[in-house]
Amino acid sequence: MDGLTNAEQREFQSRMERKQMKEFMGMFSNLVSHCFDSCIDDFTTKSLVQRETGCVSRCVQKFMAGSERIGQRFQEQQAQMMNQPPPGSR
Amino acid sequence: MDGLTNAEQREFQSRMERKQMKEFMGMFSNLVSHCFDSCIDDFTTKSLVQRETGCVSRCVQKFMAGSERIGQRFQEQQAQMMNQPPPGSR
Amino acid sequence: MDGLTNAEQREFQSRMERKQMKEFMGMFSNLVSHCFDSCIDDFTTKSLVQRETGCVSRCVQKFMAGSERIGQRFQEQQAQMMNQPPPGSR
Amino acid sequence: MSMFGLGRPQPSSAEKIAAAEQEMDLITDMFNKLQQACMKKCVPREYREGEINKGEGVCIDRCAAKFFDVQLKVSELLQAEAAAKGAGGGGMGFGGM
Amino acid sequence: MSMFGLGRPQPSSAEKIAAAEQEMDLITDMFNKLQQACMKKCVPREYREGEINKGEGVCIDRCAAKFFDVQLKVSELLQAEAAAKGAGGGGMGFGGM
Amino acid sequence: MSMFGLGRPQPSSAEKIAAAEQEMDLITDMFNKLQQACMKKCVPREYREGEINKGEGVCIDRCAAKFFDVQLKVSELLQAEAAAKGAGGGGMGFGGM
Repeated sequence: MDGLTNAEQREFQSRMERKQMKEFMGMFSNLVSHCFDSCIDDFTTKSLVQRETGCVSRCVQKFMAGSERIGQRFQEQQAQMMNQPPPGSR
Repeated sequence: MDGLTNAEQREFQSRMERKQMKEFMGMFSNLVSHCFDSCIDDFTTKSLVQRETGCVSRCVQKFMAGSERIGQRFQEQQAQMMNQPPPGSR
Repeated sequence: MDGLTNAEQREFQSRMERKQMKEFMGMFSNLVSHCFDSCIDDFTTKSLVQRETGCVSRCVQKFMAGSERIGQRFQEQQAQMMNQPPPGSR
Repeated sequence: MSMFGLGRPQPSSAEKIAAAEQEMDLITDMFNKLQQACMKKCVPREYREGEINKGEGVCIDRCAAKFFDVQLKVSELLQAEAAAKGAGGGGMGFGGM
Repeated sequence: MSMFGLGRPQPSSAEKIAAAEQEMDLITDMFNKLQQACMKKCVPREYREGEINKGEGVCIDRCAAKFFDVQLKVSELLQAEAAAKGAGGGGMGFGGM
Repeated sequence: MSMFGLGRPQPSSAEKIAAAEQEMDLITDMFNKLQQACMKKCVPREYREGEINKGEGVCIDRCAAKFFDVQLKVSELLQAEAAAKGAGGGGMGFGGM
């Protein structure tokens, strides 16, 4: 972001931070939804039973592990794309 | 929102109104999608048949009733959370 | 948009362009997701097999054709709505 | 609209722009929902050919017509509900949000 | 928060407004997710009647209670994970984004 | 880009910022779609253990590779379509929006 004044850089920086926070919150609410949907099916009680609590823990753990692995592949691919001609030139 | 000037409060107020309107429109389009998807399956005619119209009415009614009930539970829980220590301190 | 200054019209114009770009990108990522989900089910190889490539092409082609047809119906309906009394007055 | 609307009898430019944007957003959203709904109902996901065949085309036309009817119906029902509740604030179960 | 925070010891009005907006967005998002989840689990899509019957109502109440529990549980797990990773940046697998 | 671009030969700071934001949004969106797609294809929702096992890991790697291929393929097809239509406005079936 060359050619920005200090004030503009500050503004840009703070927008990026808000975006990251929003992204994180979206991830959080999706994770809650997904693990709830996958693990909770018993509505004869109003508190989580042990089986459900365990399932939610494994669900979160697995999501994080999968997310990390996918993130690695994604970054490799982004790096590779930088060194390639754009799609149209093939 | 202490420490805001009158102009800022006005700006804040009008952003909140736009957000609510956006929220309402999102709810509306989701409701249309959901009730359409649940109730309409006959494409031998191009106008709604009676069975479909009835289904859509009940779908909307039930959604509103469910939404109200869930809203009550949600507000109770929000109120309760205000009086609790944050999750990390358990 | 009457009563806007030139600067405001320029700002409005550029926001609309950003919105269209965002819309287009959303369409693109949804199309990728949809055709991937519909066509790719073999994870014994890491490159697309011929059957998958063909399926993706037809998927994109069909989506575009469907989108165009739906767009026509949508525009007809929008035009018709302009010439009608609002829903509440029936 | 504005709670502190003193001395602002008419919408400002910013408000006009915001209203136009919001209308465009709703139209775009509705088009996307329509498309999703009717592709799901009318076009099988096997993709054996790239064209929309005759049966699929007719199905899409009827599907779009019914989607608009549902849109109208839902809008009427929500208006009736709002009127019944006295047209006060909310009433959507979105208590206070 | 701000990387170039020199001479700005306290949040500006714009920052306060942004924070309040973000909190409202999260609450709204969570309400929508809760509603979607519990309507799916508790209310069959046949729509033979327009009311929420007794069984559905009880199911919704319990579903909401369990949803909050899951929310709390996930929040605790993410905090534990962040603490374990040294509370540095990221660690969510969102490498650099 | 701007229709009224008189006297503005280069992008303003606001436009540069907007472009950078939009690129970041696309990247984030694509990562989320990739994750959703490959978790669905490769990781069963039973959650009997918390780790990604060997088979799931290999599946994720191949799934990601194929996802990128599909992304490239779709991008090529849309460019070809746009070129065929004369690179005029739209052509996406988003008539006028």
